[in-house]
Amino acid sequence: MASSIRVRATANGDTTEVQALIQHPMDSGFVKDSKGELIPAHFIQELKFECNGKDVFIADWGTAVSKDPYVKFSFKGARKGDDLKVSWTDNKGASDTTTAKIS
Amino acid sequence: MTTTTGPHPTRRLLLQGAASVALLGLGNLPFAPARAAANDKYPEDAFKQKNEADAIKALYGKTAEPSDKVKLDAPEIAENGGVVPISVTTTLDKVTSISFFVAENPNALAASYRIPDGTMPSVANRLKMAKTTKLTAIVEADGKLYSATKEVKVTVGGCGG
Amino acid sequence: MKWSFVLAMLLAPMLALGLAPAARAANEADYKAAYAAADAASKEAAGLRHQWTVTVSALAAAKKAGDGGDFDRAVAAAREAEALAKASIFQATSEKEAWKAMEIR
Amino acid sequence: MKARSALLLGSLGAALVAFALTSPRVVAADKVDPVADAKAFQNFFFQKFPNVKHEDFVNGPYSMNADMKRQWQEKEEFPPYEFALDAGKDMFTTPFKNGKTYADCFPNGGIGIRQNYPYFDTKEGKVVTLELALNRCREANGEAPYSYVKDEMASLTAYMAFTSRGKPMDIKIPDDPRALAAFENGKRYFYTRRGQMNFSCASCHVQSPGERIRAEILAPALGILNAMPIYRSEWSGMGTTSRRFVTCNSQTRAVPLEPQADEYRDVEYFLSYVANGLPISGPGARP
Repeated sequence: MASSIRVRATANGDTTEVQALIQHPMDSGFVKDSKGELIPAHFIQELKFECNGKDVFIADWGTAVSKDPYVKFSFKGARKGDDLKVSWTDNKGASDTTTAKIS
Repeated sequence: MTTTTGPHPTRRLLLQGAASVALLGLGNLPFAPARAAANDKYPEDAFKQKNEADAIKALYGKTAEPSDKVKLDAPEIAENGGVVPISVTTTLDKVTSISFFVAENPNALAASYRIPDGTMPSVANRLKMAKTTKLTAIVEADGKLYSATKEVKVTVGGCGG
Repeated sequence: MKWSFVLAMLLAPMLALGLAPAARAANEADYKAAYAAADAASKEAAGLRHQWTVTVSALAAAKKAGDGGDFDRAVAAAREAEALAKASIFQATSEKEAWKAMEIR
Repeated sequence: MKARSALLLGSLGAALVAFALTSPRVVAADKVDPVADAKAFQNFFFQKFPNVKHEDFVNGPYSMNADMKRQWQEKEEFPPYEFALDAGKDMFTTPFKNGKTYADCFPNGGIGIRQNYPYFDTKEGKVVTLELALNRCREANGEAPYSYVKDEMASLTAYMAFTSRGKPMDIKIPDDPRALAAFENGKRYFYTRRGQMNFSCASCHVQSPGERIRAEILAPALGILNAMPIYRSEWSGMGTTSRRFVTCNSQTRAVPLEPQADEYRDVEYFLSYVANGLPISGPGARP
């Protein structure tokens, strides 16, 4: 199954810009379905980015992050070709991880 | 649509907000040691807080002061409350944490980011907003909290059905 | 002008209430008749492919109230459904030509 | 007696003349002229919004409002329809049980052809839309058809639209009275008021594009289908043309027709034809 994480990491000079889009319902637990029952909360709680063995960005997410969440940040100290490991865990304990090459 | 309140009431809200936070801060100083930086594990408690002041206290244990060095970019009218593109950047240095608070949401704290050194102090993301609300971004730089606030109008679309 | 307008607005509802005949409670026969009329009009509107969603829901409300024995509410809902269906039929027939007025030429 | 009949003839003659004078357009309207209609339609929008670049009209509400355009451009950096696009690409290349794929049903293997849909099928004597053709391809290969309003169909049309991005819309009307009738029927549907709100498509998309309807900005009718299928934040999911027509109907409190009903096929034919020359911009992201 293709990973739920789409990552784009582009380095220019010493700064690498990272964009990630993750396929996840991000149900807040406050929304009712068509039959009127509450859809239980199901959302990513932690999203971690590691490069060259060091955490470069950690997101702690609540119920207000949009469906198919997107995040953009940039960091220094990486070069073209380095590996960027991305992993998330949600409130149900599910998780996914992927590794992208910095282009 | 109800006409939105003019600028002075939001300042009044801010003052009330700041005042109540200060009081709270004073109130619990003796028994709850103020935690310095955002701790390294998932701030479960902060995400449970209903209003903004409690969430800020639970996450950082101290109060923030508005600063024009924190640039918050959010739409004036959200095209849709489910997907609101928001980003923040700052010229402050030694930034260790950036967080977003949506006052009118069921839980105020929306997202919090830990910024290790070497990572630029700016984040873009897409958040959900229940209704027209005050949006606050807080940056923790060198142990102190700086904030920026913006109002985002949110309503449903279409002609109703 | 303003005063007379306000006066008229005040008088009209009072007059209407006073004049309305003391309606006796509707019974099943009234409901059946009213529902049949509404249903016929609704089917015609659907046939013209110009049905309104509010007609369908008013008809459903009438049936629900009727099945539940609340014939007053059932007759009222059936009459409303019939009126809505007739309005949509009028819309369908008048639009047969009226649409040309908006056409970009 | 003679006087009375002369009087009668005279009044009849006058009535006829009056009729001819008052409605020259009515006489001309009977002859359907799609080319003139398309020119008039496009000029209406080019004059109403002189500083909107012609090809920008396909971006719907974002061609009308700068703040909305900025929110859109931020979304387009990593658009929410990315997943539907990838799913559509996989589905397009995954063979059916009988070994064939969608590529076998479509000219040029289905790549870069979206701008020619919908087309008028002279054998069937009706308009055939891309969504209908996809389901017919599935049925022809022993597969169950997809719902017209759900994600699978949207993923397929998203991929096919993506392969045509930038190509000008190129809808043809054969010299066949039934094709002209379908075009006219689509035009009539577009301008006909319906639902308790008593709106026609034109009430919003011709009379007040660029204005707000609560949180949303109304898109201009010109090029309104060029971005289909669209990921709508409102639905937090993909939407096909069929889903858009059905939901628009229920918003005006009109009971929607079944997806791919003749009227919907014809109005898609009309709207696509009058947008000839404007680029395909699908799949799109919308509020």
